[in-house]
Amino acid sequence: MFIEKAPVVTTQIMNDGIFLLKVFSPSIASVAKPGQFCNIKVSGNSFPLLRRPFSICNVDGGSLFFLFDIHGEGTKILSEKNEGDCLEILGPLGKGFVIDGDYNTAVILAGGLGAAPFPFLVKNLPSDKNVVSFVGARSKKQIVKYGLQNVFTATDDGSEGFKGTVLDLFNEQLKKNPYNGIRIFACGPNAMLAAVQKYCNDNNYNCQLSIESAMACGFGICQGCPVVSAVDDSYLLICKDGPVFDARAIML
Amino acid sequence: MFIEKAPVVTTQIMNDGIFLLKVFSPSIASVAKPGQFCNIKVSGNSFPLLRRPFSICNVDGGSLFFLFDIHGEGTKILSEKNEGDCLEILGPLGKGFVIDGDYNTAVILAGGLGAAPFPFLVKNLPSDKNVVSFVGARSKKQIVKYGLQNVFTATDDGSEGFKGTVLDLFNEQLKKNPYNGIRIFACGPNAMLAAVQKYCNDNNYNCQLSIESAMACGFGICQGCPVVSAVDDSYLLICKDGPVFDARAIML
Amino acid sequence: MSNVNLSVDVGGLKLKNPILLASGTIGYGNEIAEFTDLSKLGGIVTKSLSLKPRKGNPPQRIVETPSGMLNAIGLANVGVEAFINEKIPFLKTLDSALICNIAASSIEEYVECVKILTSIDTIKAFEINVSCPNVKEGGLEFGNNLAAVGKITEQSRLATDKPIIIKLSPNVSRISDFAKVVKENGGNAVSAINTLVGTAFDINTCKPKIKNITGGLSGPAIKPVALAKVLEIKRNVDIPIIGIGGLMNWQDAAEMMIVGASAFQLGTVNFINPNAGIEILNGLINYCEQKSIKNISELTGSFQI
Amino acid sequence: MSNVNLSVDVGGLKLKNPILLASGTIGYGNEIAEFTDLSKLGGIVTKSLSLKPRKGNPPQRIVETPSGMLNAIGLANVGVEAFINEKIPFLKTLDSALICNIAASSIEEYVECVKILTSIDTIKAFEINVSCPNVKEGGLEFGNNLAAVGKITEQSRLATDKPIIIKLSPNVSRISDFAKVVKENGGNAVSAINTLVGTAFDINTCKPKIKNITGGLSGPAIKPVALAKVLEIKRNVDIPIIGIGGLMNWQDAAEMMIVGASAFQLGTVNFINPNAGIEILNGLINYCEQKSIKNISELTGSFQI
Ligand SMILES: Cc1cc2nc3c(=O)[nH]c(=O)nc-3n(C[C@H](O)[C@H](O)[C@H](O)COP(=O)(O)OP(=O)(O)OC[C@H]3O[C@@H](n4cnc5c(N)ncnc54)[C@H](O)[C@@H]3O)c2cc1C
Ligand SMILES: Cc1cc2nc3c(=O)[nH]c(=O)nc-3n(C[C@H](O)[C@H](O)[C@H](O)COP(=O)(O)OP(=O)(O)OC[C@H]3O[C@@H](n4cnc5c(N)ncnc54)[C@H](O)[C@@H]3O)c2cc1C
Ligand SMILES: Cc1cc2nc3c(=O)[nH]c(=O)nc-3n(C[C@H](O)[C@H](O)[C@H](O)COP(=O)(O)O)c2cc1C
Ligand SMILES: Cc1cc2nc3c(=O)[nH]c(=O)nc-3n(C[C@H](O)[C@H](O)[C@H](O)COP(=O)(O)O)c2cc1C
Ligand code: FES
Ligand code: FES
Repeated sequence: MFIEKAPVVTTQIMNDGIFLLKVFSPSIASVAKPGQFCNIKVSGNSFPLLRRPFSICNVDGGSLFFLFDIHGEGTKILSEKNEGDCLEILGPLGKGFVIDGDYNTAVILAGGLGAAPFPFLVKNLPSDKNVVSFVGARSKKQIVKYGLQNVFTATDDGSEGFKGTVLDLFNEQLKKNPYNGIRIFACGPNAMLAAVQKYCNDNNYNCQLSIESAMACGFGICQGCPVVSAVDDSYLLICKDGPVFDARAIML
Repeated sequence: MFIEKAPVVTTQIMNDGIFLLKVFSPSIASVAKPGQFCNIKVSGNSFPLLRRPFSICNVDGGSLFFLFDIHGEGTKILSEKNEGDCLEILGPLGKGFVIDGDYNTAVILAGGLGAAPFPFLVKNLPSDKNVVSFVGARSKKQIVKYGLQNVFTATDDGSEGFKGTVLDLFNEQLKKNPYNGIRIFACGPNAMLAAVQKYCNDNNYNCQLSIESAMACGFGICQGCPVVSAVDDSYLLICKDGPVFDARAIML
Repeated sequence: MSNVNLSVDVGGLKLKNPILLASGTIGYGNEIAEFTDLSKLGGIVTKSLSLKPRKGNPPQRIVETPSGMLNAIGLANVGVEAFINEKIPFLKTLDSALICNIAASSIEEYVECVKILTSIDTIKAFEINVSCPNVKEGGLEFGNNLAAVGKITEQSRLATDKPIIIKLSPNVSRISDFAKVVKENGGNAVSAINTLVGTAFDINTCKPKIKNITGGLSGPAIKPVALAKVLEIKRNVDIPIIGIGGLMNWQDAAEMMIVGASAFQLGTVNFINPNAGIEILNGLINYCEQKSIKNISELTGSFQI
Repeated sequence: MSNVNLSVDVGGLKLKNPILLASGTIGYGNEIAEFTDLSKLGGIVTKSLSLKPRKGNPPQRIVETPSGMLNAIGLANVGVEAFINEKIPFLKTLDSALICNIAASSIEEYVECVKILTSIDTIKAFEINVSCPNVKEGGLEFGNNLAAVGKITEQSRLATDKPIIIKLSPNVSRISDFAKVVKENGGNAVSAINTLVGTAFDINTCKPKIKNITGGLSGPAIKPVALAKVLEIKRNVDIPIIGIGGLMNWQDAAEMMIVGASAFQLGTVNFINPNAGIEILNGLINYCEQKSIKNISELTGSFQI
């Protein structure tokens, strides 16, 4: 884990107010694993006060990529960064995806900006795995396919691909094409993840969920980010024990 | 008085971290008078919370100029503005210099950034007045002569012009050249203004002082900017009754 | 016109909308009127008045702090007589409720101010400031003393037919105890909160940044505290509340009403955006329309716990 | 090496420098040790311990506010036994003073915790948290009650030979009255301040943003309040003070010492810059050298009023 002053390389506008930020952060890049995140100080002063957590979207040499949209003041400031501006990045944080093991097909389920951690995952999957990606969003404009493979899309309003949720789309697709040896990797809004969790547990699919919550520190010192353990009467910390959890380990 | 969203036209670096900001603010520009100031929101968010007051340095058509150096967070943010960035400007505020009346020579005494209000004053002085300017600073690098006429310089370290204060310099100069019908216009640090005030009152010179203080509103509603009246047992408000005062009206 | 009914009733004080400008942050209304149409607002609360004029504290009176500011103005005001003669004529021309804030150093002075001012028709209610942290003799001591607050409420209640609003100090353990005393003694409403006691020092000179040593903290920094105090009163005492503290935009104002405020006051924001009141009014109308709220008063205490 | 003497004595607790990390903001030290060298600091204060483990409050536990944050962690902690077995081994390896913070729901529980822990050599002092606003049974009620604070001080004083520091609540009218009670009952020092009670609501759902409804406000927003509380204690009671609240950089730390703190704690800043302690140490050394201050303790209470 490092605190690294990272100059912005590029800020690229993807569709509809979605940004892909590339920063030069070689120490973090050299040790990052798919599914981990960084906690970023978006300004040089105390506004906003706290860092903002973002999934490591991709790594290219000494550079890190982050994919985000404008949510509030912090992401607004981030979206206005120019080449050469410096960000203070703390990372890599948390436990990432488990990518080894006994499965053939990596199924990616991404809701909205939940697509963020997957380019780096795809890049790092063992070469013997197949990848199929299901990406959902409110409408066509919010669909992000950056860095994904074999993409099927779903939109709430039907403006692109399947009309409905990513989970429904996946279910449909599964009927046509019973992928074998599935491991599901999911990231997106809480409601979606809860549905995916239930679906996977009911159907006995191996499933890893990347979840979010408000965070102050990002590395286990504030206890601000609890999630209920499914195993015993305790809380796990999303920043330290996650953000990626086995679907059977937590209660959403 | 207006609240005007003003785009930045240029930010010019003068010597040693001193900036000249030009913004397009036609409503304010059309009614501004020399010695007045504006209260500027330097960011689009709540950091810093309060506006920052700056003298109107010059007016050119619909544009306003401000001259400033980096003092704290607010002026730092201001110095980083690029062409097209918008500032929210409240002004023109306060009472400016009295430029009419019975005098022949306008003597300008400027200490450091106290030079700020004078380019606009010089431009607006009745054409029958002579101008002579005395500009002082810590050293050569902080001397600003922008928009001034007949400039004599003084520095604390002697790196440019006279070694000493502007007041000493003026006094020296006066011996060589007894200007007739003097009105003094002074702006600078409090200690300098107090010295100028005493000097002028002792020598019976007509003198106008532009003074500063912390301000919250800039237009008379917070009562945060008092200065002791020399006339009765009361406080005057620097933002509303000033910032320019006759040297006999206030106690510094 | 909006079809949201914006009017509210705060303990008998009828306001055309819940937006008030706070005492000490708009003087007597004339200067801010250059930037905003005061007649569109529910009302304005004038700078704390005392019987005789007060010069106020020597400079420096204010200093900025993270997301806030400290002030120690020292209740500088023109006094009751000059207020009537010089300030009322302008205030009379406004089409919004005039609330007169009073700060005194004795119970007798509070009563006398109210008695004199109650004859002025333009004044629609009194806000009794028992909580100014910046004057030595009175203010803070009263505001932290339940018996004193009860007495002031009772006595000023007797001195006028107009609504009596008591402005409470946040610098106490349980503000709801004070609200209860106000209710028991016939007060019509409470305002909460006044500023928090704070200070700042210059590390080069080791001197306080404001001459009075301590000052009152206001602005967005105190919003979470103000919300908690209003919520505490709302959950414990049945009295109308005017919410104050750190409100900068319509979202903040809606939040303040949700935790229990019947109306609210804008303070520090006036210095930064003197037209904030009207922007907040428009924002709230739109918010009510989006949420299909017919009467803005439905927002008051609509929290879901 | 610097020629400034950085060591301070806080009511018998010897620290190699006045920089402490605050309870609840560094867990038990292990995670933050990845980012900073804890052994360079004066000491660390561990997360409030109770006799038995506590799960803490359900999410959401934190929310950001202007220049601050609200938290209602609910004193989640491993309990005294696991602390001794699992946390002390790491803490033992550090070359800085270990202060153990204790939060309990009864006087007996406070005493029992102290009695058990006092045998651990590594622990150099106890900080008794009578002021946590986020647990129902204990905390706040104790912290607002002079007699209870006196009793807790007296009883825990009897249970150990090590310095007893009482961590005071800012949510009271006169914090110096509490400091006085601590002194009278044999407490060695006070820490001030814990968090201010605050809240925040979601204007779409009308629900509180933190599950516990209210939380504790920390961060730069509260710095002016913390400074005023420390100054109040310093001017009224002769007891060493550990200053806490909103300190972000060495300037803030110097200011806190000037108003009266013998040592100070860093809380929220650790989340943003886990190396802040060391940066502040360096800043203070430089400041002392500039001002020709030989002993950093000369800063304590060096205000000029
Ligand atoms: C592990 C993790 C990875 C993330 N990865 C990405 C990503 O790759 N791309 C992306 O666009 N977003 C991601 N997010 C969400 C992102 O952090 C928020 O959108 C961002 O903090 C919003 O900041 P803001 O100032 O713009 O919004 P504001 O609404 O102004 O402020 C956000 C504040 O709300 C709090 N908060 C409350 N709920 C949440 C929540 N569910 N998630 C985050 N903060 C919350 C934060 O602590 C912060 O203080 C991630 C969040 C986490 C926890
Ligand atoms: C009428 C007037 C005209 C001015 N004209 C100019 C000008 O033309 N050029 C220029 O460079 N500067 C000018 N100043 C000073 C300028 O306003 C400050 O330098 C500026 O506010 C610093 O802001 P900051 O955030 O960078 O500094 P910070 O130190 O971070 O913050 C400044 C804060 O300190 C307060 N403060 C305390 N004392 C003073 C004081 N004497 N003056 C201003 N603020 C104070 C302010 O209220 C503000 O909140 C003027 C001030 C006034 C009152
Ligand atoms: C500069 C200033 C002067 C104030 N003067 C008074 C006053 O005279 N009487 C009073 O009751 N409150 C006074 N207040 C307190 C405000 O009315 C209000 O209660 C407080 O500022 C909190 O609201 P805010 O955060 O919106 O500013 C003053 C506040 C400020 C900032
Ligand atoms: C997330 C969080 C958890 C805290 N937990 C505790 C605690 O367990 N015990 C305690 O005495 N104080 C606790 N505090 C209070 C801090 O120790 C400190 O008094 C307070 O945050 C003010 O300092 P700051 O503004 O530097 O954060 C906690 C503060 C935060 C932000
Ligand atoms: S964010 Fe601080 S412990 Fe997880
Ligand atoms: S700055 Fe507000 S009255 Fe002068």
